[in-house]
Amino acid sequence: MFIQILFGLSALLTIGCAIAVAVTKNIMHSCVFLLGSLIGIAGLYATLGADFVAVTQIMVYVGGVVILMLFAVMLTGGKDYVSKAQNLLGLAPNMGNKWTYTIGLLVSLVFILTNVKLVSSVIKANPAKTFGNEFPSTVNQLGHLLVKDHVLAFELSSVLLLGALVGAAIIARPRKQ
Amino acid sequence: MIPATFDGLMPIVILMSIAVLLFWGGHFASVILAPKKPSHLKSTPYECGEQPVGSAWSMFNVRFYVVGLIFIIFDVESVLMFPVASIFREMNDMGQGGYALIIFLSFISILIEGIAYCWKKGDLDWVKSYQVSLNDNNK
Amino acid sequence: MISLASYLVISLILFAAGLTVMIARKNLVAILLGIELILNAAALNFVAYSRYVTNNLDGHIFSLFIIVIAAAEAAVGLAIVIRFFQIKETVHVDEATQLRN
Amino acid sequence: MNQTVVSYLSQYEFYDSLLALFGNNQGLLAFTIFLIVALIIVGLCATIGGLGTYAERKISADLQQRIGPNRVGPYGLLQFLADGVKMMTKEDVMPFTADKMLFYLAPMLALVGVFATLAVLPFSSGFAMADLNVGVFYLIAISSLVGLAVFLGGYASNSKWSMLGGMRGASQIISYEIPVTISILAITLLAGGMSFGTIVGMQKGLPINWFIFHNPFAFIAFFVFFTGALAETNRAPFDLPEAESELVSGYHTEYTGMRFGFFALAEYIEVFVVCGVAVALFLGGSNLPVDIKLDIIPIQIIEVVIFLTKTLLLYYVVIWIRWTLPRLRVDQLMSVCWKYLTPMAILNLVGCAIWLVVFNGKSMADMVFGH
Repeated sequence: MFIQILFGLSALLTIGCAIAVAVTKNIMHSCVFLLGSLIGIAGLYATLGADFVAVTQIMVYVGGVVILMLFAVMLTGGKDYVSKAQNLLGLAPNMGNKWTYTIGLLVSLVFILTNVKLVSSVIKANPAKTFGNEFPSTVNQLGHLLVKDHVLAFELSSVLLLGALVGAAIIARPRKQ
Repeated sequence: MIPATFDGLMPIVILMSIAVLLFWGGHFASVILAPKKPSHLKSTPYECGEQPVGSAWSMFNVRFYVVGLIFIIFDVESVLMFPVASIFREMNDMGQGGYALIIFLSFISILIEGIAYCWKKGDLDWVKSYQVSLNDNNK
Repeated sequence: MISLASYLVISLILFAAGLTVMIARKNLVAILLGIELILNAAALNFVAYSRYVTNNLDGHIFSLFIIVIAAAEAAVGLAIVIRFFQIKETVHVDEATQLRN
Repeated sequence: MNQTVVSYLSQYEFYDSLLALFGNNQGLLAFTIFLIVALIIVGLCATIGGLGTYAERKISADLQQRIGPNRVGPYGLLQFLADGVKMMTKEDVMPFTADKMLFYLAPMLALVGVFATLAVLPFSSGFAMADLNVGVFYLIAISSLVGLAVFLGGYASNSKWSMLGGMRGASQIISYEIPVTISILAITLLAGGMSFGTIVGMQKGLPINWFIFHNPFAFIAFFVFFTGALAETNRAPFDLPEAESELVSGYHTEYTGMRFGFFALAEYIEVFVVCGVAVALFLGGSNLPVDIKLDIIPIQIIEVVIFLTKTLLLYYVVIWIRWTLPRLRVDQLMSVCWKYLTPMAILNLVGCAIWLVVFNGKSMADMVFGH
């Protein structure tokens, strides 16, 4: 019962905030809504029994990426870069005329129908498994996977992060006179 | 005896809800109890008695971003190290301590390279190397 | 009981929202927000499938590395945005017309 | 596994009769127990936070040879209640230039972030609300909401002081999170798990078994952790985000009334939480000095008392430091973090890993007394 409530809350938070990100005009508010969406996804991970991934999500996104984005918004002026061109609901002129919108609508209809078909076939292929309340620790298994099966990815990710650090520092560093 | 369940998540949700309810409760109490005599002067941002000039949402120095950047890389690396650290003792007991140590140290050594690079390039200094110039933009 | 489909639908909505943000917004930072949403939709799918279909933890590893790469991507992407702003004094995506300066 | 207070209580007989009372609805009973325990813990922590403000003033008065608050209640003990009532009856002023949504949201985020950490705090071996197997990691992750709240509070006010305080606060909090996280990583390595139950369980017995005395690196790691934790909670000598003499009041300059109160409450509870974590990770947590096999509820209460005593002693040290040391400069702050604490923390981590492999998991005490 509790898990359904948690799922409902997280799903509401995720979807509501994701849509809010898309329709908000203020970039700062968008960042905060993104934060809500990411926390909701962490809740969804928790309902899937992925405790470590859920906490990683909070740690990396809430503690890191969102703050970095807020910093970036401040560094690029901190103003609302709102023009009509950014407003989705205002149906800005540079996004196309009525034909493009019609075609877009049709394409998205096809897209949605395909997806519904896909999802329903997935459901048929995997009739809803019922899980008990078992919640095995994923941490130790993840650790063993990281040092055995996926050890190359583990080591290479540190190289990737080193590359990202060096590259981003070179790009962002203020130039000396 | 209850088996290990998702129940561990329940107190987190409860505590978060308590926090939100407490916030709204306190807010509600202050709406009822507090006087409301708004005036324009009262709601100007505080600037030691001067009239505020312009908005505070202005541009900031890039060094804040560089600090955030170094932080996020280290954050992610520590996230990846956590599961390995928590099985380290177990692997050591199984006699694979040397292997785990090599994996762990090679991961950390790359982390150290990152901090050494930033140190050498002066990204860790707050003042010295950061003389922002606008002329550079036109190059 | 919660079914796999509900997670997939949430993931679909997230992906659609991210795509909308990427297409409709002209602010470079907002486009990066959209990318984050899309990456998260993918990661959610991985974890959902690993729970309901494969029953092992490889999906968790995948989403772990997706999170790692998303963080690295955000760091580099935002650095590029900031540099772009220093040069052009704007973060409007249509101003990015040149590869150099 | 996730041990909770419910699964702890379920080993007693009265749990079954309670369960019958709730019509055999496990979930409802668990919810009720969690709600009651959560309210007790929140009440306790709010009182400790409130008394923290009182203690802060009283101790600073002692250190400066003044008397301090002594009007409300005996020895002025009820000062914090008077402060709370005062805050509630103060007018709520919001700058007209402010970002209204974020202005409301920021104190709430701080409160949510701090309260959520209380869920895993190990008050005793049985009475921790939830002993998640990602315990410490969860605690670090969720407490980063506070840094975000500081930044958003500073941003939303749209006042120059607030903005400067918020930027400084956010960059300080995220910077000092690195040495703290790496120090915790060293302890995770030694304990072989992230859950507080595992970590505290490894430190049973006399103080010589505490992780702070496990090896020389862990000893240094404690000080790295404590310094970083002071900075993360914006305590002096790292209270730059709210430095009165330069930034008026930092990120909460524009906050009045109840919302300011919530920021202050969150801050004081966070100091308590951080002290509690330091106690649990390094100073033996709630363990009794003697090994008692008996597992009854009075023992648990003694454990809670031990935990609270250690934590409050550390809390005293925090206040003592605040009124003893002068404030740092921003550049000093950053160089302390990145040039001293972080390399030291990494060194400690490497040292602990090598120690674990070379001495096969033995602590110094094991080697001296030869277990």
